[in-house]
Amino acid sequence: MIRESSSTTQVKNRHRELGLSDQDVLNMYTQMLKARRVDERLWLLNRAGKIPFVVSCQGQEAAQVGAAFALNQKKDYVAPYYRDFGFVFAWGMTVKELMLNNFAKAEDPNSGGRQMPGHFGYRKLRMLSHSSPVTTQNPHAVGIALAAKLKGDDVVSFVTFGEGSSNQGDFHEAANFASVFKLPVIFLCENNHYAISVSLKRQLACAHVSDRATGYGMPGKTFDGNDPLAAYAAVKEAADRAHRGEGPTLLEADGYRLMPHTSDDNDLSYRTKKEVEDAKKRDGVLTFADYLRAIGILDEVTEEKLEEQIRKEIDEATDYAEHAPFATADTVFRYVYEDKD
Amino acid sequence: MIRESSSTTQVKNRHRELGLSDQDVLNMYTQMLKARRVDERLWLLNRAGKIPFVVSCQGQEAAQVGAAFALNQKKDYVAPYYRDFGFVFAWGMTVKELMLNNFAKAEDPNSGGRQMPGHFGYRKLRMLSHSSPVTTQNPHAVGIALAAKLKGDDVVSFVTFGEGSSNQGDFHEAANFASVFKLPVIFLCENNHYAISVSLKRQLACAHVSDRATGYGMPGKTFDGNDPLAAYAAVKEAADRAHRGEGPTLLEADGYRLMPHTSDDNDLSYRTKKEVEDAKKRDGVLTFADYLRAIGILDEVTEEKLEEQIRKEIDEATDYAEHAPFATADTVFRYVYEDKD
Amino acid sequence: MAVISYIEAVTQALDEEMSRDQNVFVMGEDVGKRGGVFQATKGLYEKYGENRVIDTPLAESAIAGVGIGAAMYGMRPVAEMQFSDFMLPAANQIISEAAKTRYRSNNEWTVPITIRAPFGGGVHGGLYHSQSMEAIFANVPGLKIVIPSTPYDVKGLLKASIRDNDPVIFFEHKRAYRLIKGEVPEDDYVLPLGKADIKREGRDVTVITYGLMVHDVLQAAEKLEKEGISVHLLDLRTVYPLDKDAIIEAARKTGKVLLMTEDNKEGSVISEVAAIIAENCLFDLDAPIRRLAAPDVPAMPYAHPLEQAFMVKPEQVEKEIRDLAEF
Amino acid sequence: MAVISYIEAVTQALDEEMSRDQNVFVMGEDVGKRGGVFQATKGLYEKYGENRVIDTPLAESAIAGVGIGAAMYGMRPVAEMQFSDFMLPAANQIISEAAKTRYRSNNEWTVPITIRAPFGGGVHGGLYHSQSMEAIFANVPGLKIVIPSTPYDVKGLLKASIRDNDPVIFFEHKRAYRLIKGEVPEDDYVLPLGKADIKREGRDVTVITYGLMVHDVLQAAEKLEKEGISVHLLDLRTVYPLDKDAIIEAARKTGKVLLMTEDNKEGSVISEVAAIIAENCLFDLDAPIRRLAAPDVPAMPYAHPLEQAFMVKPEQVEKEIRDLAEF
Ligand SMILES: Cc1ncc(C[n+]2csc(CCOP(=O)(O)OP(=O)(O)O)c2C)c(N)n1
Ligand SMILES: Cc1ncc(C[n+]2csc(CCOP(=O)(O)OP(=O)(O)O)c2C)c(N)n1
Ligand SMILES: [Mg+2]
Ligand SMILES: [Mg+2]
Repeated sequence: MIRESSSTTQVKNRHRELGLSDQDVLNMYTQMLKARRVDERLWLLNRAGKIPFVVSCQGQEAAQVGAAFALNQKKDYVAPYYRDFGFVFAWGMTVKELMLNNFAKAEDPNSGGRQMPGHFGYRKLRMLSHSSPVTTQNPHAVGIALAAKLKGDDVVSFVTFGEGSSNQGDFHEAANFASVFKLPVIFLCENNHYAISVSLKRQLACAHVSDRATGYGMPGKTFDGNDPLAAYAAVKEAADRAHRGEGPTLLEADGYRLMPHTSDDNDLSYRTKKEVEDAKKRDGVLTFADYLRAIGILDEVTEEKLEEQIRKEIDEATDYAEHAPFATADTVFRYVYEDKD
Repeated sequence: MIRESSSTTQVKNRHRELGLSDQDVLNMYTQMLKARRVDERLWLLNRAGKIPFVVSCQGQEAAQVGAAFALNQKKDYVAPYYRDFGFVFAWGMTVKELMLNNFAKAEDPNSGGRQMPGHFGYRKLRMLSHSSPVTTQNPHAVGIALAAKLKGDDVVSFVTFGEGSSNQGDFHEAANFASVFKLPVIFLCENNHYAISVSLKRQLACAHVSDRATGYGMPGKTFDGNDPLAAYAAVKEAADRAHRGEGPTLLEADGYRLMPHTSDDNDLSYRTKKEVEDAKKRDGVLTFADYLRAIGILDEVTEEKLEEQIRKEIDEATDYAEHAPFATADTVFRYVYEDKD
Repeated sequence: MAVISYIEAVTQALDEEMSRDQNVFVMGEDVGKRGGVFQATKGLYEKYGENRVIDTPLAESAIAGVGIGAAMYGMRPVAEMQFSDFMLPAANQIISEAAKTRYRSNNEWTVPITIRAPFGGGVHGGLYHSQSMEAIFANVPGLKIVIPSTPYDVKGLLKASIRDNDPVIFFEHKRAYRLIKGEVPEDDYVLPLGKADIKREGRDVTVITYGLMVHDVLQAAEKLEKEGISVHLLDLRTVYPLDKDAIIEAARKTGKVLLMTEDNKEGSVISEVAAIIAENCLFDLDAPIRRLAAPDVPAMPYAHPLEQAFMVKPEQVEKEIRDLAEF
Repeated sequence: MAVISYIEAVTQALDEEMSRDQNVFVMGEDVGKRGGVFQATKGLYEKYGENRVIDTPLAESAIAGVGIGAAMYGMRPVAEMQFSDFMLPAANQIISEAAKTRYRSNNEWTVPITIRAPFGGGVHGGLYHSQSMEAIFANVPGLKIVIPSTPYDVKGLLKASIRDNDPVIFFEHKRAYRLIKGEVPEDDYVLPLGKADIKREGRDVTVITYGLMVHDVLQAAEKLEKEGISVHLLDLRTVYPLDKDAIIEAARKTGKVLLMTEDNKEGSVISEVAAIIAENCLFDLDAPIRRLAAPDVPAMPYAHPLEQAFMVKPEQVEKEIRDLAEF
């Protein structure tokens, strides 16, 4: 147990006014840290030749975790995209499951090793199946919301995507559809300022992705992607609107991609080391830890315990996943259509 | 020749301040009236069983003609959509050519009878070839502008489409592309409040199509679609911006479709007669005539002469087109690829 | 049994499935108030209300994509594409998403959507209101493509498509809508997807086709019967995945095969039929396989003489069959 | 003559055409600064600048559609689709627009665009970075679809595609990029579109295929030669419209035909090849036509054993040829 933070702290307590307890924010931090450490491990595994491919979440954990905490984890439907490690952990996927996904083993709940890593999908958790062509998930999330509305279910449908992807026609058509029918959808754009090598300015000519909301007659809001509390507040407000039947919201987490696009990318061919170093100073995992420390929720002991616990979990998960079996060759023919027998 | 309007007129002279002479506005009116009368004739021909299909421009002539007058008819590239009779006449297509198009005869400069009526395209006039799937012309217009920019040609690329069509992904992708590269494109949405049977509110949740401009970082403006001078002013301003290298503009002509969607439609299954009658009171062809009369440019004699002249032109064009030959059956195989012989 | 038109069979199937299962709903452009531009959904808006007969914005990728999402939630959307020619903006949603969701999620998520689309020519529709689009989707595992020829098949196959737990593209021939009438039971029945149907037993020449052309062949067969030529006619009904066994059996039956499609010849569905026969019953053939199809030009033009020049004509059908019989 | 890789041949062709003709420019996702995710456009940004090597927003329909517009203006855009799997959002622009503009405008407007896209599997790309997309477009008159197998063909065919006055889809096998090397003249040459190429003369069995599989067959042929089986190999090179004459001639040559594709079997490009043979040279065949292709499941999964299970293996190639030879 951790003690409730004292009111004498120098730093303003920002989470209490959001209705979050100290334990809540520590849990948030735990998920963020877990995502970060898993990601770091994946790069090591890749360099060691143990997994062929990494797609990275680093720099986006804060927004992801803050968003997940603001939703109803028992009822809402979610369509996270390939960088959403923080989100899927906070949503209930285990480290072991994510490792199985990265090792592409049969037990991977996302696709049994059929899809590339990060292509999430977990029926039990009401997490839609994600594919590679970007932005196709947006209309799906709208369809979930439409169906829920038709059935009278009080469900929020949450979807994420990158800022480059917000240029796809499917973004536009989905947003418009959701708004015309006032559907309970939250569109969260994780703006990490790059779509592979192409920087924000070459992707969009507006100042913020959230500026696009006007064109759909829905509210749009940009928040600091390094601040999980800002994410929490924004998503909570959007969810409240959705529950009240007021329709969709377009949110934008203003963040940065700290690592190359994937393990196949060389990011220094299109951005400078300095730019990345500068962004690291704003890294949400660090700044949120600072906040928790300043407010007295995180101390060295807790931190060490946390790191230790996460390390152990990752070790075990990696070990398990590495030795778990692949799906057998004969299964390649299964599930094209419903198995009627 | 007509006399320049006297300064003693009751009504404010709105065209002079736009740099338009009395002759200019009379020319505008002539094109509008011509489009209207041709359209009316087409419905008669359809009812008489002489042509199988009509797509109608009625209610949209004012915006179309005003726009055409604001562009450089010697240099600019245009991609008008299927209702743009007013535009194509003002741009140089003859009534005879439009009749050949409606009778689908070999001499039709748009497609030699290959496409349905209203699928414009006229190389000589730098008018792009239009197809049936809506909104595909938008990226083409952007491509024209990109090419012109690459070649250093001072050309404006102008494209029109309906408000329903502004929900297609291609609208979004084209607008974004044009703005990122600051290309000289004018997007004119002819908002006639219906996409076949589906009314504006079921198509978009924002107040104006032009609200979408914000999301592309370009200016957006809605003008009265019944007022050719408003159209002229808006398109002129957009063209000036384009020439100055400031990029694209999204314009919206707020109008109304006075006739059914096409001759295959029954519009009273989704809107009331009263709604249509009310809209007719704002009909640009009538209100612009009122303006011209009030300001002393149009009198009964001129009007009669005009009508007579147009009627004659239509009669001759109809007669010619009706008796012109179809393309011969063997030509169906031609022009799939370049004829190399 | 009532005699109804092809399009009435569509409406009846939709109506019955909607009243049978609350999860079935209809969505598309102008399907509501207007009852569809062809009137295929006529009366459903009045009967089931705007929540189950949904007029959507003009955006096909959204229609497909939102339908897919709703299907993942457990609904059974029937999405109308106003003309099959206008499905292409939705190609990515149909091919990358609907078709692959079951497979990629290892059987966890499914997409029981039906996508209806009027196709085919001879209606003065010009290049973009006349096309056959089935070949574009007939190489996509995960999809089923159904093309009925008769009102009876329309009803039974559309109901089966809606109940199927995988995505089905259901192409309706727009010229058949009012032209083709037939007996249709008023009660509930389904026909199996994936099964071809022998529309006529015969001894001399096997014709394999689908859609409206089934009727062209039936007419030709009547005429040829009098000349002593007996035509065996297999209606594919599901053009993807094909009913291989039925094709092989039909080809073997007479040893002379004519394949027909309204689509452009090269790369059409009947190319695969030809390949199946060439692989499996080459030595049962007494004549080379013949294909009768539209020319490889984009689509039928609008002008009447050009439209006619594009389309396969009854005389051609007869001639091909006669030639084969005499081979 | 220099020996270069398949991808170097792509870059060289682009470079030469860009320096030859000011109207040629490159556009696509990450083609500029990054030189393309596969490095196919490496060095071009530095050499020709950002106006002729254009990094576009992430929007394939715009890439195709804007390219089409630029082509109508008189440019010769070379648009890259980052992976062929991601062309589908552009399907409408490619099929409804690029392919039909010349026809619908009665020869007035033309679209000399080249759309390049890496395709094919065996690269651990999973379902959506491994697909063969040619069949989807191989029923669309107005398009040409080119798939080269060697660096020599890459250069000659890509240059010809860029100069062609109609839209060409140019599929590059991504596993061939670095795997396949070959002699390529440094000077300017073009190879004809629409012409298949005999990659190996033989007497016993004809194999018809394209893309990377050409190399699988060449290897098998070497091996089989020692067993006394002589393989005749036709590389289609243009898979739409097909080179009918060459196909017929190759089939007649040995009377035993194996058709191969990496694509799902049903509805693939080789189905049409089979149909052409079945129509034109049935009585020249000494064995049924055989097809060796991927199974009809969506695409190859990511996990290594599943990817392997999906792909056609060298042993299968040998076995099929051997079986045919012994037939
Ligand atoms: C339709 C489509 N086109 C191209 C790609 C290749 N691709 C994968 S991720 C990516 C960039 C995505 O950028 P963004 O949307 O900003 O998301 P981020 O990766 O930055 O989180 C691209 C171009 C794809 N997956 N899908
Ligand atoms: C992609 C596509 N989907 C559907 C259609 C059928 N259709 C033709 S016009 C039209 C309505 C267009 O509405 P809007 O854009 O508002 O233009 P308007 O006809 O009102 O001028 C529809 C649905 C089409 N032509 N293209
Ligand atoms: Mg990004
Ligand atoms: Mg409209």
